[in-house]
Formats: sequence, C-alpha cells, structure tokens
Amino acid sequence: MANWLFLIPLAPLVAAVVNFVLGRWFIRDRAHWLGILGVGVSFVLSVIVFAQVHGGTVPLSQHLYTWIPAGDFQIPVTLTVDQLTAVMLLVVSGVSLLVHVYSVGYMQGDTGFYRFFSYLPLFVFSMLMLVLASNYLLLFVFWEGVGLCSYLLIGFWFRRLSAANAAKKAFIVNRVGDLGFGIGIMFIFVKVGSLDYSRVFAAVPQLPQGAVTLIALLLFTGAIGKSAQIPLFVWLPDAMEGPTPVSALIHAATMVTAGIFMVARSFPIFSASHTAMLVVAIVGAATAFVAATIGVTQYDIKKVIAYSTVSQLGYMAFALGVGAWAAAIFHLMTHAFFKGLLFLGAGSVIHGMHDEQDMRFMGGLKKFMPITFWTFLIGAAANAGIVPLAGFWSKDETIVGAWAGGYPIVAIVGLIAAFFTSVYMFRVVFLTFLGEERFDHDHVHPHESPPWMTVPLLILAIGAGLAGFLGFPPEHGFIQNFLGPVFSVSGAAVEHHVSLTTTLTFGVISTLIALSGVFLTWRAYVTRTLVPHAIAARLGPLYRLSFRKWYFDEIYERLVVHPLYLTSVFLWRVVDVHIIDGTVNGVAGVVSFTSERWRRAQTGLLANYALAIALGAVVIVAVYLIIDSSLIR
Amino acid sequence: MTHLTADHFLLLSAALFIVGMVGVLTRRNVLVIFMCVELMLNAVNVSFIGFAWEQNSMVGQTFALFVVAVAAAEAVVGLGIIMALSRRVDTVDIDQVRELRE
Amino acid sequence: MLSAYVSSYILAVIVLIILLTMMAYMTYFERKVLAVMQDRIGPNRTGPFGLLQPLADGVKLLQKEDIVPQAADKRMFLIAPLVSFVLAPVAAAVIPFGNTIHVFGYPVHLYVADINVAVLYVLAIGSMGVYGIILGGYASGNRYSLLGGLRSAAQVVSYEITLGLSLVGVFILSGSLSLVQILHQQQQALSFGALQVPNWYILSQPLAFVIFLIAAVAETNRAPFDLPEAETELIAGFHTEYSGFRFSFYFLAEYINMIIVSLMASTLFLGGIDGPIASGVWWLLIKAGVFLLFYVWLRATLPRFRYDQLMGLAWKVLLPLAVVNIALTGLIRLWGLGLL
Amino acid sequence: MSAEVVVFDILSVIAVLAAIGVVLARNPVHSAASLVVTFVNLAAIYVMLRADFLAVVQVIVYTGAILVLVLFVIMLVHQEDLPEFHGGRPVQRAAGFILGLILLGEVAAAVLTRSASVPSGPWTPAAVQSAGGNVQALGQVLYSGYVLPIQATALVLLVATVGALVLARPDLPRLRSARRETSTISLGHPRGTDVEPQPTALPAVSASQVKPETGERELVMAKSGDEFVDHPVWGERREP
Repeated sequence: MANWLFLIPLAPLVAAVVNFVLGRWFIRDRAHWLGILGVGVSFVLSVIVFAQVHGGTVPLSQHLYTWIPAGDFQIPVTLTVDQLTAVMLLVVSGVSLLVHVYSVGYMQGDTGFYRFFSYLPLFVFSMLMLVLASNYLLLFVFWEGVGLCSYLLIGFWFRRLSAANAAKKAFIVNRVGDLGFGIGIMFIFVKVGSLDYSRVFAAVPQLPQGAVTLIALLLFTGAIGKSAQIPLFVWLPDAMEGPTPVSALIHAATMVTAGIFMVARSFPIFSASHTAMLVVAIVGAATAFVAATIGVTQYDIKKVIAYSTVSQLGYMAFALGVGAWAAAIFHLMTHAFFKGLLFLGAGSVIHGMHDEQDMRFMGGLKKFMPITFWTFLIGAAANAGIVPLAGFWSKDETIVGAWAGGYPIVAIVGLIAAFFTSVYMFRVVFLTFLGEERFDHDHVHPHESPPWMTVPLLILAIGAGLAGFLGFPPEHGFIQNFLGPVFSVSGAAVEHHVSLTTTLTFGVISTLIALSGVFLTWRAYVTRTLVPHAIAARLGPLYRLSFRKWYFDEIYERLVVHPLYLTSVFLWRVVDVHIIDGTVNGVAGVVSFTSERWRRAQTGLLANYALAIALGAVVIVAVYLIIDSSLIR
Repeated sequence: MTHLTADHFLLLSAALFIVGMVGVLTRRNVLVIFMCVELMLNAVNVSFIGFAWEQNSMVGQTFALFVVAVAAAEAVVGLGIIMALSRRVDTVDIDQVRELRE
Repeated sequence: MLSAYVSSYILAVIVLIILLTMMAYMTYFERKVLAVMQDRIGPNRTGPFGLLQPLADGVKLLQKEDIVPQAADKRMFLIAPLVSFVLAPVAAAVIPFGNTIHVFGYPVHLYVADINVAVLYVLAIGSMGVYGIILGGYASGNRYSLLGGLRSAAQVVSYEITLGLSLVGVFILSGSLSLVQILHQQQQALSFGALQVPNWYILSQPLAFVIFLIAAVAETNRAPFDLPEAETELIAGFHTEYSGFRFSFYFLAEYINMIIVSLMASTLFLGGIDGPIASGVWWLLIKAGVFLLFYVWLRATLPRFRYDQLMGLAWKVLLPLAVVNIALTGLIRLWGLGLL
Repeated sequence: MSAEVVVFDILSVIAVLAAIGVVLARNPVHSAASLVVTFVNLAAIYVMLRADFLAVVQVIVYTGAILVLVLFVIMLVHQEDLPEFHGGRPVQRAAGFILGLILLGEVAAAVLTRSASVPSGPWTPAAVQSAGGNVQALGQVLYSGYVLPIQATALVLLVATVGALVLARPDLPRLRSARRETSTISLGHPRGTDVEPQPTALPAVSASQVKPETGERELVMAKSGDEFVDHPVWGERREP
C-alpha cells in the first residue's frame, strides 16, 4: 500500500548509525549534516503521509517482516498510519528538524558533537517507530527505545555527577511506570491473545468490565511514568541537566507526550472503563495544579519551564480522562510548538548568558537579544493562554471538554492552574528580559544567538502563534474534524456537544484569568508595586510547600529510596556475602577437598598411567570375548 | 595351517603389539618407550595390511599409509619433546619427570 | 617359471661380479685421474700401468690386524661395516642392463627384478645404508667417530628427501616407479617433424637432473660433501677406529654406492642403455663412467663445504627447487593432458 | 605347508624375536638396532601381502627416517646416566608382564575362535595388475576417496614440523642471552700471550660484534684470553 513508509524511520536511523560508527574519526564536526538530512527526509515524507491521510487513504500501512513468529504469538513489524499517527508524525519530525537545526548552533564546539548527532537521530527513529507501531509490543520496544535515548541524552555530559544522577533517576523512575505498562501488555495478551491494536480494540467489548479497567489502569501507569504525571513526575525537572535542545525535543515536545499518545491510541480501552477515565482525569488535574504551583516559585529558568511542561501534560491527561480526546491531541500539538519554543528560547538565553540558568542573575536581556525576547514572549503568552495564540485555543478546549464532560471540578482546577500558568510564565519573561540587569557585567556579555538558533525560534514562534487556528472554530476546527474518525471508531459518542455559549464563557473566563496573572506579575516584577518576598513570607508554609516541590523528592527519599537502600545493604551484607558466596565457596571447597584426595592417584609415573590403560584394554577385550561367546554360540 | 591365512598375521600383529605394550609398561627410558610405541603402531599396520590382503581391498593399505604419516608426525614432535626435556631436566628417565604429580 | 628364477639368479651373480670389478678399478681410476689432475703420475708400480694396484690394496687390507677398541660396543662394531657393505650392491638388482633377449629360445630379462616400486626401493636401500655409518660411528666409542656418524646420518636423511623429490618430476612424466618402465618410456623417441629427439628425461627435467646430481653426491658422502670424514675436523670420521678388512668394507660400500648412483642417474635421466647407435649395455656403462669421472673431478676441484652450508643447501635451496619442479611438471602434465 | 607359510613364519619369528630384543636390550642403541630388524622383516611381510608400496614406505619412513632420528636423539642425550643402570620398578614390571600375557591370551583366543567371513573387495590381484600395479591401485583409491584426509595429513605433517622446530630450537629468545658465545679465532695473539691485561680499557664485546650461533659466523677478534671460548662445534651437548 505504502511501501515507502519504512523510509520515515529509516532515514534518521541511518544517520544515527553512520554518525555513531564513523563520527569519531571521520565525520566529527560535520555530523549535523547527516542528522539534519535524515530528519529532513522524515519530515518531508511525513508531510506527504499527512497529505495522503488527509486525502482519505486511511489507514496507510506497510508490513516489513514478522519479528516473532512463535505459533499463535505473532509479532509483525508493521507500520500503520491513521489520522492520529499522521498528526504525531508531523509534530515529531517537524519539531525534531527544527531542534536539529538549533542544536548545530547550540552544540557547536562540544567534544561530543558527533555523539549528540547520533543520539538525537536515534531518538527520532525510536519516536517515529513508537508512533508508527501497529501493536503494543512494538510500541513498548520503542517506548523503551526513547527511554534509552532520553537516558543517553540527559546524561550527555556524563562527566557531570548531577547529569549522570539525573539520567539514572529518569531511567529508574520510568522503570516504575514501565513495569505497570509491561504487565498491562501481558494482561492484554492473556485476555485477548493478540497485541495488534485492531484486534485488541475489537475484543474490548467482549471483555469483563474489571479486566478492562485493570488493563486501562496498568497502561496508564506507563503513561504516568513517561508523561510525568503525579506521582512519577519527579524525574522530568531533573532531566533538565541534559543539553537544552534535548529538553526541548524530548522532555517537552515529543517523548513525554508518548504517554498521552498511548492513552489516546488506546482510547477504546479507556472509554470502555469509566473508573479508569476518572482516575486519568483526577491524576491529570492534580498534576496540572501541583506542577503549576511549583513552577511559580522556582528560580532556574529551565526548571520553571519543566514544571510548566508537567502542568501542561496534566492538562492533556485530564482532557483524555474527561473524554475530550481531540482536545488532548490538539493541546499536545500546540504544546509541542510553544514549549519547544520556550525551551529553545531558554537555551538561547543560557547560551547568551554563558551557561547561567538562575533567573536571579538575569534581567534586562531584551535589548541584548531581541529576537529571543520576542519569540520567547510569544511562547510564554501561548503557554499562558492569551488570545489568540495557540495555547489559548487548545487549553480552553480541554477545560471546556472537562466542563461539558461532566467534570466541573476538574474544569475549575484547570482554570486555577491556568492562573498559575500565566503567573509563572510571565514571571520568567519579566525576570529574564525586563527589569534591571542583575548579572555581572564584568564577566557576562549577553549576546544574540547565531542564525542556526534564531531561525528555528522564529519558525516555532510562527507555529506557536498560529497553530491554534487549526482548532478554530472551537469543537469544529480543522484538527477536530481531522481526528474525528479516529475517536469514533467504536461508535461510542465520546465528544460531547458543547454550546457556543459555554465555549464563549470559558474563553472569556480563562482570558481574564490569564490576564490577571500577567497583571499580577507585572506589578511584582516590573513596576515593583508588589514585593514577592513579602508575599512569600505572608504565605509561609504554602510558599515553602511550593518551593520545596511539595516535598515529593523528600517523601520518595524517605519512603522508597531509603528502605530500598537498607534492603540492598541487607542483601549485600547478608544474602550475597554469606548465602550466595558461601554456597559458591562451599562448592569450590568440596571440589578442592575431593580433588586433594584424588590427587594421590596422580603419581606422576607414566608407567602407572600406561598400566591403567593396558588394564582397561585387557578388560575391554575380555568383555568383548565374553559377549561374543555368549551371544553367538 | 597349510596356507597363509588371516590368522597368521593376526597372531603376528598381536604378538608385536603386546611386546610393544610390555615395553611401554616396563621400560623407563623414554626413548625406548617411544620405540615401543612405534612397534605397536606397526603391529596395527600389519593388521590393516593383512585384512586388506585377505579381503582384496585397498582400504586397509590406505589406512596403513595414514598411520605411517601420523607416526612420522608423532616421531617428529615426540623427539622434539624428548630433546627439550633432556635439555631441561638432563634425563630421559620418565620416573624422574613427575611434575604433574603436584 | 623356474627358468625365470634361474636366469634372474645367474644375472644377479653376473651383476655382482661386474659391480665388484668396477668398484675395484674405480679406485684405480680415481687415483689415476686425480694424479693426472694434480700433475702426478699415480700408481704405476704394480703391473702394467699399475693395473694390479687394486688387487694389491685388497691383499694388504686383508692382512691387516682387525683392531677392536676397548671402549667399543663390540657386537655393533663388528656388524656395522657389514651392514654398509651388504646393502650397497643390493640396489643394483632393479637397474635394467638391457631389454629382454632370447637365449636358446628362453626369454631372458637383462635385469634382476622389475618391481613396481623400483626407484623407491633404491632409495630405501640407500636409507638403510646409513645405519652402517651411524652404528659404526657409535660403536667405536670415540667422540670423533660419533660426530662423524651423526653428521653422516643427518646429511643422508636430509639429502634423501631432496633426492626423492627431485625424481617426482620423472615419475609424473613416466607414470611409473619402475625403472624398466621409465627406461621404456625414454626409448620412445620423440619426433618433431623430421627431427628425432630422444625422450631422455634430462631434456624434459633439467632442473630435476641438477638437483639429483647434487643430492646424489651428498648422499654418497663424497667431496665436496664428505663432511662425515672431514680430516681436519674429525680425523677420519666414523671409520677412524676401523682397520683392516672392516675398513675396506666401508671403503668398498662407498664406491659401490657411487657406481649405483651413477647407474641410476644414467637410467633415469640419460636413457640408460639407449644410445644413438647400437643400443646396449655399453651405453649404460659409458654414461655411468662419465658420472664417475664427474665424481672424481669434483673431488679434485672443489673445497669441502662447511656443515651449516651443507644443510642450508639441502633445506633452503634444493628442496624448494625440487618442489617448484614438481609443481611445474604437474601443471605442464595436466596441461598436456588437456585437464587445465 | 606351502613355501609361503614357511617364509612367513621365518620372517615373523625373526620380527617378534627382534621386537622382544627391543624391550629387553639394556642399551637403547641395541633396542633401536633390533627395531630396525623388526621393521625390515615387516616390510618383507608387507611384500608378501601384496603391499609393495607400503613395504618401501615402511623402510624409508620408519627405518630411514624415524629410527635414524631416534638414534640421533639417543646419541645426543647423556649416555653416562641412562635409566637402565638404575634399579627398576618391580611391581610395575611384573604387572606389565602379567597384563601382556593376559592380553596375548585374550587376543589369541579371539583370533583363533573368530568366524572368518571374507567379503571380497574389488582389488583382486588381477584388478591391481590391470590398474598398473600396487602403486597405481593405491593411488587410485587414495585420490578418489581420500583426498581430504590426504590434505589433512599434509597439514598434520606441517604442523608437526613447525612444532618440532619450536620445541627443539636451542636459542629461544629468553635463553639467548645466556648462550651468547661463539667460536672465535684469535688473529693477533694466541691465548694468554703477549697481551698486557687491560681490563678497564677494553670495551665490552657487544652483541653486534659477537654473533650468536646462527650459522652465519663472523670472524671475531678475541681481545682478551677470557673471551676465547672453546666451543663445541656441533652435535655435542652444551653445558649451561
């Protein structure tokens, strides 16, 4: 049908492999050309795919080979594209291409340049395969694949202890979610006997309610890990130790949305279980709120954006939970643009500030890096939900979806979180670009970034500004119509009808909330009529709760890490040393003891050995003689 | 036994083989042991060639030829080892070469 | 049937007599030729032109005391020369002195035996002969003798390989190991149009011939390869302790070996009894005589090789050349048979 | 009794007696000489058994090569201290003889009670004759059915040759420094005469001047009496 589909993931894979194998000695600082070429090919092909899908040929698929042909257990490697996949392909390859271009400027002169440009295409390959997979196992494989790339890239500067630790943390925390995901997949196989999406979804109505709920919750566990929901979101802020382009691509635009994508992909399962949907919605709303509150008090520019990402992922999750599937994907798409933009902008700032990340030592950068400022402003406004930028349309959609889906509390929490969103976003903008210059003028000379970096910023800014109109008018925009068929396959009416009045009301409310947040921060950080310290002091415990990230890390340390550590010590000191080593040494001891006894047979006299051989010969001949005589005669 | 039969050379072969074997078992000079091994190989060759003669076949002779070739290789390596040994421990008495004992 | 045995027996006796006579006069011949080459007169007192000199030498040696040294291994010491002497003429049994003739209506083969592996048989006898030397050297209980014996053994073993490999080319061309067959092959003249060329293997196997000649000289322990009896280093080598007729056994064996090798070379490479006119046994004798002259000539002109040079020549020069010759001959043979 | 059997019996009796001589002789050289007799007799028996080629190979390889090498080694090792001159091992010796006798009885019983079934192969004497003789017949069998074994044998021989070279090489690199001696010829002054001893002024003889035993000997000027080494020329055991 579409036997060139495999080229989409293949192109970055080739780039990755070639760069990895030859990069160190031959390609070195020219590695980016291959990476950009590979991802560019993917992007062009993705556009073609999107056009085809839009033209109505759905689904496109290509069977490559059968990976595991074990009786009933058939795992074909088949690439499938439907509307959802097409959107994801476009987002992934598009953002990846821009990030690749950006990285050329950002990573210039790094000793691991070739390494970076082999990991990054490898990630793109994995992500594309994840999106293109047609069954759960393949999805899981590349789910782990992107996890691996994430690990490699977070720990890219592995000589830095914090980077190595952050990479480890990301990997381990993700393991927790992946464990659930893996069990869920096994459970699916046990119940359905297949892992193919189509056959699984077709079988869902026949399954008992409890099983479906269990499967859905287990799958969502995976999403919680990968998409950084409460309670497993703690790895994402730490993941900011990686290079900023990595943060933009993996930890904002693409990989973290894999969980959202997976849940959306499995919507027949989720929509069949009301309990599971409720859990998703609650977790999503809680995440959106908690992360937003934390974001308000952080000083590290990347950390703020990271919490913002977590918060926005919460929006997507509760949109999924309330049944606003298209809204979730729409928000995913717009988020990819504006969050990618924000990270790249932050990266540009950090680049211009000579690797300074603390906002307390910035300020007034507007005149030094105007392009960065204006694009960052667009991104921040989009994130905060200012009309008519992308974030407004999609976020509003999710909140309206929640309200209309019968979850008014979720909607209200979403609105409150939106206020905080606006506050922390503009806090960043004002602290960084406006106000007095707090940096050390003697040592830091802020400057605008090179075109390699600013051009992607501009393109993403355009996207962040205009992508929202894909969802205009609300509920019936291009993106909703495009995705519609995907989320109505099962026949369940998942999209609720929303009246124009409701939409308009929520639009006005969220705009007012956003603007009030902007106003507040303006007063606090630009006009100085409000004193942040005074507010913090007034709020006391609440401020500390936010500043200490709701004590998640501490709780985990106390409840999980420390007990695990103690158990490990016990296993090492007692079980390993005494029981396992004792067994091994004991076996060896027995052997050496018996050998010591047997050694006496080894006299070293050749004659004795020869005698033994001769004796054996005599016996054998005798046995043959006896057998012959008794059998024949 | 008025005609030459297989029994003749089988007995000859057995006698030679056992003489060689007794030599290997009783002698202490590694060179003599070596010669006795060659004697045993030749005893086997007698059997091979005798059976080939009895059965009008060439396979026995072929085998005997391979035995000769392998014996030549064995002689070369064996004598090399004996030379190295005598240069090292200054004896050809295998009873004095007991390093495997420990 | 019986007549064949009888004729073979008679022939064997005749051959033995011829060999012994040739051997005896070989000594005379050598001394005379050497004398001429060294501008001397040579033996001329016993009989006309000293022709009875070999006889006188023989009588003298037989009269000498048979000394057995105290340190000698007596049985070995007594047997060793016999081994050399008895084995030396045995090889002559397979050399064809002519084709089959008819005497009184009976077919008489002018060779003692036509065995299928004649050439290998000669080599085998040659390799046996070395025992006389090595055991004699050992049994003398004398370091010089032992060293002479060891040198000789190493030399003969080394050169025997070269000797055998140099003949492989001839085997490939003739398709047989039988000297009679090889002789027959050479008697078939090749004709290139009007030109008749004898199919002597010296023409088709010149390299093999040269290798054979060198190896044969070394194999018989003759100058310039007479290391086992290098006077300046080893007194007289393995026969230092021998005297009287036991010494003469070694002496005779050496000369018989020379004659046998000359006959072999003539038969293998020069067409044996074949000649341009009136083929017959005399041609064989003439050719062998040329080789013997060559032997003496070598002795008169060339200095002795050093031992390592001798071994190096065998293993590093002649052996590779012989292998190359085999490969080339095989290839040409395959090409000639249209198998390439 | 046919003449064939008589000849065979004579040959085998000599062969076995000589073999017993191998085992009983105190002097290894006598053992080797006895073994030669055995091998030659066996070669004659091979001829009787229509294996001409193997008979010749037997003589050339076993007596002409292997036993010569054995004699070589016997003469190269110390003759003064042969194990034969020490006490034996009475237990092993008795056990060896007993085992040998038992095995002989067993094999004899097996041979004499065997039910001879003689499947006749293709190589009757006539067939061998028409093939051109024993050598040709053997060649046909070898090179039609046993090409791979022959090549493997060639490899075995090559490996054995290399192995023997490695084993027997006296100048292993780590031993070389201990054996840096050479035959020297004093040109200027004979040993110990008309030289003022000037040990400090004399430069040490460097390795490049004194070549180890490679066969490519150089003429080396001995600069002091101590450097003049009486070196055994060849074949004799070197004292370390």
